[in-house]
Amino acid sequence: MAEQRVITAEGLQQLIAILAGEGRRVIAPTVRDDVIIYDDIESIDDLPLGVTDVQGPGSYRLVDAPEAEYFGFVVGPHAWKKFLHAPQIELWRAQREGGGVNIHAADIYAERAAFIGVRACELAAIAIQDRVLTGGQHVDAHYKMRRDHALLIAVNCSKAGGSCFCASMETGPAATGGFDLALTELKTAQDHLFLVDVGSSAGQALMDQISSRAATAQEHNAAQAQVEHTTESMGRSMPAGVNTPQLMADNLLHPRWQEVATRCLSCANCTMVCPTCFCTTVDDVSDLAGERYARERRWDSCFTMDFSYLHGGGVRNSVASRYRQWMTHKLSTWVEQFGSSGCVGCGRCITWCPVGIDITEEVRAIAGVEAV
Amino acid sequence: MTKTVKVDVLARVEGEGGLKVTIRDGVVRSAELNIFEPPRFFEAFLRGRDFSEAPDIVARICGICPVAYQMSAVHALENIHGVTLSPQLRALRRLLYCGEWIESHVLHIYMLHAPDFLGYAGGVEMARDHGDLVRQGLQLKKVGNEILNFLGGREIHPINVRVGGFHRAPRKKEFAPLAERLKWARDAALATVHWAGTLEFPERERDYTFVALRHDQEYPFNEGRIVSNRGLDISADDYDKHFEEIHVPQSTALHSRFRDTGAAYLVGPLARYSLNFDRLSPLAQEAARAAGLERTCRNPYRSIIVRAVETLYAVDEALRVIEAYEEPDRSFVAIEPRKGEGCAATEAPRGLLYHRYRLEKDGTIAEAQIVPPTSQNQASVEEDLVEFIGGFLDLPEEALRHRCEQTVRNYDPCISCATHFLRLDIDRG
Amino acid sequence: MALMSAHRLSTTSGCGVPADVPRLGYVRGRRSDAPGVWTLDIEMADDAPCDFAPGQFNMLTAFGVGEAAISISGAPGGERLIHTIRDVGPVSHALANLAPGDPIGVRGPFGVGWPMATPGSDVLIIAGGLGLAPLRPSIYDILARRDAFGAVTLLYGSRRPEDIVFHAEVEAWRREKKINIELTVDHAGVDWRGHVGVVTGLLPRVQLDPSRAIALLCGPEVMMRFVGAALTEQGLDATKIFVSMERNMKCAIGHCGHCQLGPTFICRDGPVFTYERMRPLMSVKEL
Amino acid sequence: METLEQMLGAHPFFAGLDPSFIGLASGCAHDVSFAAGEFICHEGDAADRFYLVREGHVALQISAPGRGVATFLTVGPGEVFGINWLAPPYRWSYDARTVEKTHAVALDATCLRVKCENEPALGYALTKRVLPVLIERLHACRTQLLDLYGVPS
Amino acid sequence: MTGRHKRPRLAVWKFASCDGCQLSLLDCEDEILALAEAVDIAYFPEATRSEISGHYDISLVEGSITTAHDAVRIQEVRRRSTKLIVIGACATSGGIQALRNFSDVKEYTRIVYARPDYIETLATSTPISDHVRVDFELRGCPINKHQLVEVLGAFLVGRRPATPAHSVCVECKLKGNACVMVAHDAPCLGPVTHAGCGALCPSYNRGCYGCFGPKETPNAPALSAKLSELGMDQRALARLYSTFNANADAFRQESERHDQDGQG
Repeated sequence: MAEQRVITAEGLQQLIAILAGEGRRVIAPTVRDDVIIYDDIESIDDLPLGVTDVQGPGSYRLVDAPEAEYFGFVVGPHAWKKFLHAPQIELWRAQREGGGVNIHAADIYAERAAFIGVRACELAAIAIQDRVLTGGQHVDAHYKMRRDHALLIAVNCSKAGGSCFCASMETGPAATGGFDLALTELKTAQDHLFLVDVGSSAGQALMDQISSRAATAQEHNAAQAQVEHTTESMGRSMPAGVNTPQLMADNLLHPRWQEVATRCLSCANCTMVCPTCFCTTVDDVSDLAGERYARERRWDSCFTMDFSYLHGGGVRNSVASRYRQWMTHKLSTWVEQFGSSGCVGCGRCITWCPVGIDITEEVRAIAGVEAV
Repeated sequence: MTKTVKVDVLARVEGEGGLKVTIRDGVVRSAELNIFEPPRFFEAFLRGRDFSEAPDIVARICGICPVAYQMSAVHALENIHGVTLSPQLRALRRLLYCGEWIESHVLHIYMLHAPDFLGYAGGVEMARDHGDLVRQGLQLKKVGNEILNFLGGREIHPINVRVGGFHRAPRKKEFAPLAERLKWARDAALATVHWAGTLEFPERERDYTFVALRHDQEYPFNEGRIVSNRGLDISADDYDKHFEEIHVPQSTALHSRFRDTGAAYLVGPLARYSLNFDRLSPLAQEAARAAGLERTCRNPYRSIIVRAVETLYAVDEALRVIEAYEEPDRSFVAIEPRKGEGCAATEAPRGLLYHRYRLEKDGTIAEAQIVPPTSQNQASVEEDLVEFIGGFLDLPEEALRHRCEQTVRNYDPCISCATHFLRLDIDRG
Repeated sequence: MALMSAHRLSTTSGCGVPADVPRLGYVRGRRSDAPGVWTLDIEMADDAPCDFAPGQFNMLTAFGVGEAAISISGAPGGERLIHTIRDVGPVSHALANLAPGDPIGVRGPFGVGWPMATPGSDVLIIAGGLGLAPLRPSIYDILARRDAFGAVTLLYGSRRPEDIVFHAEVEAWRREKKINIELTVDHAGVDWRGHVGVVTGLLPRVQLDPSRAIALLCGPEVMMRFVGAALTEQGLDATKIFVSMERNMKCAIGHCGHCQLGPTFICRDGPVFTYERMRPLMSVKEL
Repeated sequence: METLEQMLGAHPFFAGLDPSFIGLASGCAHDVSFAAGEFICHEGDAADRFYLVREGHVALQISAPGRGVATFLTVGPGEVFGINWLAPPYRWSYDARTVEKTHAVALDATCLRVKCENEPALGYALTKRVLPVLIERLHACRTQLLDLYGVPS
Repeated sequence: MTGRHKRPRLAVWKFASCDGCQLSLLDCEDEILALAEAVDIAYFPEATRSEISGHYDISLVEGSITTAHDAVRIQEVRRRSTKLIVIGACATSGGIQALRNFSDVKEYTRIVYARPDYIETLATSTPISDHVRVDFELRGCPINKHQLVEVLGAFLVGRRPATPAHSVCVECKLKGNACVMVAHDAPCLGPVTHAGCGALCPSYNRGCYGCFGPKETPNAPALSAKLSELGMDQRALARLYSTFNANADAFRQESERHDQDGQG
């Protein structure tokens, strides 16, 4: 890998301008209604400078940050899957003509997007969705088109959130690959710098247009230290020394599933905010004349009754079985299906569960390990 | 010889009612508007609720004009708390009301009232011969609904209104698509006024007592004094001193009348227009004149033109509000509950809508009173029938029945509203 | 803005159409095979070949109504796609009631079919209800090269005699004596001269040589559980028992997640699995 | 000519039974055959025989007014019916009618019961052979009740 | 021109209600004329004087049963309808007027009407399904007009209407909203409420107030525990579930659980 470069906030602004100039949508964290979401930005001023998030089970707050950093927070309610694996799309439409039907596959458009501020756990999540949606015999053309045209500009986390446990999932907090550029924000009393690792030729081409200098050893070490500090301050962890996939497989009848069902709302929030959950369903629609048809696809969740519907009723009627499906899939069967865990430790399912059910805590309960 | 004209179920009105006209020796002896819509007891179950719940609850009185209920309620409750809204929030409320006027008036003009003039059973049937006309009406109505959708969340029972303001105030730039639609709507509304002016009207007039709000500068929506063409000029606080409601056997709605004389009065577009012509925008005034209206209109059949003029005004006003809009710092004023009593009247599409609330000190509603426009107009409807139908008695049975119906429909009666009324602890025997 | 920077991709899979978009076909024939069970004969509008492996399924679309996974019940290598459908829900109702000439959407074939038996092996085919439909292609396949197999037996359980699908054809197979056939029903009147009782009750009648037999099972999951257990009890290795599973399928390509059973996607990894693989999964309630 | 003892010994129901017990039982046995469509017994009659089917098929039926005759089980070679012999009130709870020409060994119920009383080991051995039949039929009955092939409501 | 041989007959009936749900049909400005092509609008007093009597292929029923007369009338509607689709919270759960079910209706009548003797009413407001078999229930106070078009379109082609029974949360996340309860402590019934509105209230920075009634398998006690943490007292909880779907089982039970003193 090429040497680390250093840019300033102006350099970052330059980068945004270059990306926009290329006709790209520039999407980055930005504050809306007191929450950091991912949305289009026009300049560095749209980034959440000086705010940070305080997260825990079922709780999220934005507060003023001790340091005026651009990326001094962790992940919010949005995942990048919103842009890559769109929440709702039309697959095809058709029209009755004569005795037949004309079927038109939906045009597959990709916005050329640049994602700024992709965290290590999110890179891992994108890699997982890549395997799910493009790694098999069939390729999701909509996903692939968007994915191929997305530029990933990662940010190494300078702090860990209250729900974060990427370190224990070995997916972060530092980006190790799968990005075009990776930034480490270094804020000191004197300087506000970004160390840049280049991860692709596209990334290099961008760097070539921005004024930068080589990182000093001191800066390099400071960045390392920051990542180490983040690792050490993780809000949560998956229990160490537990073979989680096997644990799940061995405990399909554990009483904890019943217990969690008393708390679980089966509202599906965890699956919706999860950056790897990929399930979708389709609805067929028609006009009132019964002559035009379309099929629409949208995100679905294994927490809905309809998900497992089989002429007459659902296969998973109890909330316990639906929670079990989600958790065992994420942590166990996923490994057999796609070669890795489906969990990247981003903690969204913990923060955005309205009643604060904590997946790491549930694993501990089933493993019989004391809470930390 | 006695003859009875009965309409069991009045069509093309909101809610369920019928009418009965009794004719003896060629003279209309009596007319009754029968409202058999079942009672729903809103004032009763408002008791014990928190004041903050009122806007959502009262909206359910009427699916046609929920905004009117929300507006009267929030103003009454804000009056109790002495809250004044910022000009931006006040303007947003006016805009929301514009949406409801447009939606409600256009529905009545095109789908409910016009078929009476053009000889169709309904708007859908009319569309088979007058497709472009009906489509224009539907699209114009849709613009009203788009305002409600945008600002209220949805057209029926909007969710964005709260005591003290709104849950969310829109951003200035979000208005752009709506403004574009409203510019189209202004032309469509103007065309509607012109078209309405070309209809044929029975030459029937009555010397109504008009009652409506009147505001210093504006055509009235949310605020103003209650005035009449016979010299009444009171604040809403004095409404109860001047008006009363009585309960008649044929109706689950209450009739209103002047407390002192027992006389009927008229609220709604004719009254509003005739009392506030000078407050209309120049565009609306000009269109009204071009469509053959005087500054005062006493012919209830011509209310279709008046509604069109008010629609044009509402579109015009909506554009003005959007143009002048500035984002407020906060979308609402926080309110600490206090004990007290307060009332407010606003102008629902169908006319004056009066609310009064008494609160406990923790904000619990102790008592609520709501007087909707349709119950205020009931007596007037019946008088219209008695006076006008006499001139139509030579018509064949079916045509006469139709004319009776039209006479009721002139009022755009909202029976669903009318039945949710109330009167507290008063037995006038 | 989005459109300006958009690129359009023309994606085609092997048959020229994305896997999530149906191809157009026309119903050419429709006949009743049992009460509420209809077999459609579909011709593809694009004349594309209708290759498939026995046990695979297609996703059929009734336009405006929806899509359902329907196993292919015709002979491999045919000109037309043959599907047998039970009218149970809105989509299958619409499909089953398509008339000749009506358009229909087809995606597929999908999934993993029945194993090709090694030459010389005995084949025990056990079907329940409409489960005979996805097994019929493999029966055609066996009959087409009958000499390659040892003893071939079909045990078929049905609800009532009139619910036996392909009844005339089954009787014709029986007359040909190329395969042994035992039918049983759950309920029968006096006219029925065959067996009454559950399909497992027929197993003792079969001379099973566990060393050279494979078993193909398709029917309600409860039936397959019991038959699988009975066969292993009789010494047949669970790896030589194959079951065809059913779950809610939407995408049919392992992307939508609906049809998961434990670690498997029924649409992609199945619908045919070894009993060995399914046994632990079928035993957990609501998995 | 096959003896009754040989017939019993060859029937799966008696497979592996102590030969002395088979000898005892054969003392109660008769070789019987029925034409197709013949009633072997009727619901409500005394269950005086226990049948071991050797060839042919027998339909076990219950009839209900207005619903006709329903066969709920057919019994073929190697199978048994008439296990009512073992438990009071020793009455048939169904009709048994041959589907085709049927050969069976009929064991006299009274005779068998007396021998079992006198020789509890025989009684226990036979009970152990009757029980699995009962369990299997009960299970079959449950799955039939599930109406597995029917359409879920 | 439609591909169908005979146009189905549609009727719209009103019982105790605010009219809003049937108004939704007239609010379908872009679809109403197409609908009039696809079906014969045979009975719809709010829209037309014309009336075709006899049998109807599809009846839309708005409102709840609150009078003895209406209890009889709904039987007649059922008899004359092939498919009976009930629309809105009044028709599916009894509506807001079902609050009377938990009080003394005579007292209510006395509060509201000067002459209670003129008023005939039942002690309860009940959903249509308490009286007759219904073929489909479309939720909402009011219903979502797009869902109404979907239901009508679905019935015309024989499709199962796409009106998912899952939580509002799913719609909220599809829209990209951040959870108002997690991020702003706003009490929200979204996790136990039937989808269909498009997550309106959270999109306007307020918690869902449950106007589509309980979702499939709602776990209201678990949500109430969270709401208590957010500071809602028993009385507030009892009221929260007791509004436009007060009579729907899951909401009624949860409301009653918190309404120990009957003050809800």
